[in-house]
Amino acid sequence: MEFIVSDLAVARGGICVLEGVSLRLAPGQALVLRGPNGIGKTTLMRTLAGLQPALRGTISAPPESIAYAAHADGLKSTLSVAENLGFWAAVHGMAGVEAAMARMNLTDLADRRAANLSAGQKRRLGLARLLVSGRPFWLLDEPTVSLDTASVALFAEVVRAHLASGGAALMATHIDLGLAEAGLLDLTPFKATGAVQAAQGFDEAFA
Amino acid sequence: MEFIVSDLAVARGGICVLEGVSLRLAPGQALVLRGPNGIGKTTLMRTLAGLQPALRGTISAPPESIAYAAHADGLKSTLSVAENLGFWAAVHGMAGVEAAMARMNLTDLADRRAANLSAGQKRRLGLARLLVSGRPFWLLDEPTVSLDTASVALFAEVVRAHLASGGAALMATHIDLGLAEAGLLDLTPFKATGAVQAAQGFDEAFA
Amino acid sequence: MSLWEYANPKKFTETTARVLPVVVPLAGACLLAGLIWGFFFTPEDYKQGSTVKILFLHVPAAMMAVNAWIMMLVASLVWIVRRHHVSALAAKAAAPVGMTFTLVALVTGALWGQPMWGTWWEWDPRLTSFLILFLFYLGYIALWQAVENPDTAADLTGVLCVVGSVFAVLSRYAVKFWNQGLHQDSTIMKVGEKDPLDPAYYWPLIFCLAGVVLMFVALVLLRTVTEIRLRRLAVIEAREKFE
Amino acid sequence: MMPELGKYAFAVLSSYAVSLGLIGGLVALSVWRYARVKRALTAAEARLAKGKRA
Amino acid sequence: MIALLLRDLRIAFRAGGGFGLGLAFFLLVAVLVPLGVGPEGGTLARIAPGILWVGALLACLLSLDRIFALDFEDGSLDLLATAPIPLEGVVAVKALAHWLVTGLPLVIAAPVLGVLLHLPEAGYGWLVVSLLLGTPGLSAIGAFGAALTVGLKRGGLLLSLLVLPLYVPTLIFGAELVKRGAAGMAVQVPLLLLAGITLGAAALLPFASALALRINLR
Amino acid sequence: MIALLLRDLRIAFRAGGGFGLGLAFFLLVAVLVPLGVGPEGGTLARIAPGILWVGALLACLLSLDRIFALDFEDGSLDLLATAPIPLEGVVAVKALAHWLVTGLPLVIAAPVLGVLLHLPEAGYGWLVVSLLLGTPGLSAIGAFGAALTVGLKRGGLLLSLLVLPLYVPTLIFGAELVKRGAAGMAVQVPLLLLAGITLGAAALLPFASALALRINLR
Ligand code: HEM
Ligand SMILES: Nc1ncnc2c1ncn2[C@@H]1O[C@H](COP(=O)(O)OP(=O)(O)OP(=O)(O)O)[C@@H](O)[C@H]1O
Ligand SMILES: Nc1ncnc2c1ncn2[C@@H]1O[C@H](COP(=O)(O)OP(=O)(O)OP(=O)(O)O)[C@@H](O)[C@H]1O
Ligand SMILES: [Mg+2]
Ligand SMILES: [Mg+2]
Repeated sequence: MEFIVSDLAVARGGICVLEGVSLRLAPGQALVLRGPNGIGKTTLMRTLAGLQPALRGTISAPPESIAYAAHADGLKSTLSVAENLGFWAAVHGMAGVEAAMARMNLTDLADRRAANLSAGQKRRLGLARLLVSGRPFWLLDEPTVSLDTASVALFAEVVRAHLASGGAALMATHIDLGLAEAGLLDLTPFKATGAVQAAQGFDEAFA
Repeated sequence: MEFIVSDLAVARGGICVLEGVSLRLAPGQALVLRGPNGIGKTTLMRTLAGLQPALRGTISAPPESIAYAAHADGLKSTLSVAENLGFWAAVHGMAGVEAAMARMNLTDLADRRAANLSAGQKRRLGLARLLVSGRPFWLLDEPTVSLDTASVALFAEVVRAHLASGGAALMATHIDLGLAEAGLLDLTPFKATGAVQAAQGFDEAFA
Repeated sequence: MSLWEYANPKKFTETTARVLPVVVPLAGACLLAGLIWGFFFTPEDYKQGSTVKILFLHVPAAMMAVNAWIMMLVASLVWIVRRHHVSALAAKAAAPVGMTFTLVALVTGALWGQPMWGTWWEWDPRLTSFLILFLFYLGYIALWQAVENPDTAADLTGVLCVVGSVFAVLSRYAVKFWNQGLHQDSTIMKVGEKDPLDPAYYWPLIFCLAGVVLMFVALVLLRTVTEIRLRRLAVIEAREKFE
Repeated sequence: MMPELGKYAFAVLSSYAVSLGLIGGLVALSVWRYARVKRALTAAEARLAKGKRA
Repeated sequence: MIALLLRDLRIAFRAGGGFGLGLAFFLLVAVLVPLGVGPEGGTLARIAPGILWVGALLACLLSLDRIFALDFEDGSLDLLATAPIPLEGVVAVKALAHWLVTGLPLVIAAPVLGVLLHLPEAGYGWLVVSLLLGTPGLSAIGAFGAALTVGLKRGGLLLSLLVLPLYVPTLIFGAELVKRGAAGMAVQVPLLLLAGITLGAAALLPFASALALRINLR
Repeated sequence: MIALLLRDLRIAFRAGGGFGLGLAFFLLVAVLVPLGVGPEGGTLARIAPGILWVGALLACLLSLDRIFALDFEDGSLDLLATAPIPLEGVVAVKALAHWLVTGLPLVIAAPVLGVLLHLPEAGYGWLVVSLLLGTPGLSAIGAFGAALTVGLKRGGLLLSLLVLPLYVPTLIFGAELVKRGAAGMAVQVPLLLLAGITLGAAALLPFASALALRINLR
């Protein structure tokens, strides 16, 4: 039940952006990814979530254990808050839509269409989806964008509760989350030097 | 050459969200809008930019003096960074694309298509557009979303230079921008009580 | 030595450099001989008059149009199953060649149809299926162009080629079912049967066929090497930008 | 020298013209692209080699 | 999976009716063609089966790009790809939803439009049967095309270009079935072939589509 | 304004050719209709003018939603509305770009497709003339429809529904012009009416479109 990444190299647009990344996430742990804009945090997250192949290295995680929250929230603007959340709960075969809305302070907005939410409210809804995914490992790409201070605190609380119940979280962010117990991983040292080439891609064959 | 707003009421989705907002922005001044998620910052900004009518109150600003930067950046993903910026410069009849790119640290990315930028790089490009608009009043809705600390500092520097050259800026944000000289306006007291009705809309006729 | 060794881009480029000087003159010679013989030194057909000379362009182009698609299908399958990059690029390189031959067959057919059938275009099954083949080529090339990442483009066009082939065969049957048609049946393989192709046309046609096949090989080799070099160039440029 | 084409001259001649034009165009395009890419690659390889030495 | 189907249907109804609109397009083609062609009854009756089928096909086609594009843009597709349901299932369900929203209304409305085009009486039954058998195939093939072009801006027209040649067999057998039915001829052969194509497409194409989607997502 | 035109054209070319694709759709209609209708030359020749015009119209229609939708989604439209160029000008330029990318290639390709549909020889010239006169009007009207529906998810089909009735006069006069030309009859009346509609639409509709855009943005 651990999430282990070793010697990973990831690419975007056919170019290696990060290499030699290793990390390990045990239940109850949180890890914050730091790094300047464009270092490759999003690329790394997508690779870890299984959405794109790694160039090199291994990712070992129990099957279907990862919940990924990207820059985009995957909300349907014509559906209400409760319907959006209910859909993801059904896909994951989970209950607890009410509870998730209550915890992300969305209960008042339950019947509002997602199109009519403010930026921060949309984000809260996007994060509430994690609670109905039932997955232990959360991969969060800039989860607190657009959130006000109260909502950031709410979110930190939710993450803390998730850790306490045996979950784990990997978060990329530029601001302070107020999660003192979280470890920190700075990605700057892993910036690719350009020596690594795609392992299965076209490039290797033409190097 | 001042930007004066008095007793403004703004609505979203036919419902008044803020009322009684008054503010005044002289050249060289910066004002930061604060307020929790959903208070109506975006709605206020859009009204000030002239994209939607005010319910009540007046906005007085010199014609064509406002540059608005919204949550969405208005980038064309198939055009390169330089082309995107060049287009807005041409629309505003301005030069200085190179200089704008240099100031927002985009020169290295000039030929990259916008689709292949990271979230923070996109944001920097969106902000560089302000520099080629030649407009004195900047209305910025959460300008630093996705920016790392270095880029936030870069941005603060750009705003400071804009103020020094006689411009002014109104910014909605949840995080600290490091602009000590900026005034602060908390929107919480202006939250609408629900008594105000639309002035010209349907609702008034049926009030 | 296994055949798969040629899937290495370097090896492929080297081999091409050795093969091309042989194939190009051979293709030129065959084509020239066939066309000159066909154009200048064949008699008129008693029914079709001098239009029979179009045969020497029309039939080879029509055959190669189909064969090029089959070659692309094989190359796509090799790419999907064995992930040899050169085969994906070969499929890409062959598509415009195949499309040109399809176009040539269509145009010569149309020009031939005007005097023979009294119309430029007839919805004959063979003609119709060629038009559909042309559309397949167009779509395939458009997809290559529209996708930016070369790996993704290779995979997507490979899938399209395989699925498209199934549907191309289906439409061939559909079109035959739909209309009986005017176009004459294939006679080129019927030597010795009744109603064979007039021997006066047989040899120049054979030369033209051989010439077109060789030209196809030469063009695909040339274009594949171009694609390989383009990929290599992209890698180098990306690396330079990186540093 | 020119064979007698009779009333079908237009069909035959234009067939040959169009076909040879199309095929010739394709060949010319392929060869031109081949040469251009080869030149660009040689230049790039030279730059790369120089960069490695430096 | 059922949740996905319900969601897609709900979105289609909410958005001002994906339901009514495929239909509306079908209607408009049936109206425009007589306007363009001229009102002679004889000509119209002869071309009615073909035009109705072409209209149905175009109506299907127009809504195809929405099968995956919206989900791709807002990030749902990424999330669905990591969800505990197979991507093949996602594709199949989305094709089914597309058929329910677009194909089924066409089947129901077709007889009415047959009147506009002077379809011979014997043809009505066969028109409905042919559309009922053919349109699910159109949705399945269309989902494949949509999966190939997802993520391409302006993929819409490229999608048409890729999908229309794939629609040719269905079109031919469908129109032929109606034509023969209207003329009182034997219909077994096109009927069986039409059913065969739809079954084959519905059974096999979701795998190809899921493959294309996976490629496009990475 | 010129910058806007250049940008729109550039985007159209970049995205794998908005250019070629409207054309491709036109071609596909010209191929599909005979496949549906059947191969008899006589019938085809009779319906050719109408079908060609309907095809051109549909090809235009399919690309309409892109006139404003992409700019709306990424926020450019908000920015253009606050830029120092009149919104009427923006609409007119965008309609022009749409015509250059979609309408003009149709005009050029139409004679080739006339062959496929057995258009009588006398009709070719008139086909080109009618399309040249008519398609700019289609783009102007289409821009109006696109302005009305911008911001609606799934606006695409609603757009068709709104715009097609507006296209009816253009279609009727355009097809009639070709039909009369092909038959060697007098063509003044449809010719003048067609030109009139296009001129009127191009001169007046941008104002209505700009109004619709402003309403949709707020
Ligand atoms: C655009 C129109 C046409 C297309 C796409 C087309 C296609 C083809 C194809 C694919 C073949 C190769 C058949 C084979 O041997 O496997 C062929 C052969 C041939 N075509 Fe056409 N054709 C067209 C028009 C015509 C016309 C108008 C004529 C003359 C009346 C014609 C006469 C022939 C002849 C004589 C052969 C050689 C058949 C043989 O002996 O093998 N074609 N055509
Ligand atoms: N096609 C491409 N060619 C070259 N570089 C690319 C391409 N696409 C993306 N990149 C680069 O890859 C890098 C990684 O991008 P990524 O989105 O992962 O960054 P990030 O760490 O998430 O940044 P941010 O904090 O701004 O979101 C960026 O520097 C980006 O410019
Ligand atoms: N159709 C509607 N009906 C009722 N309320 C609505 C409607 N549309 C939007 N709202 C509400 O209007 C309020 C103002 O939204 P706005 O986007 O201006 O907030 P904001 O201050 O920008 O928030 P954030 O910091 O999250 O971006 C929000 O509370 C939102 O929920
Ligand atoms: Mg990122
Ligand atoms: Mg906001």
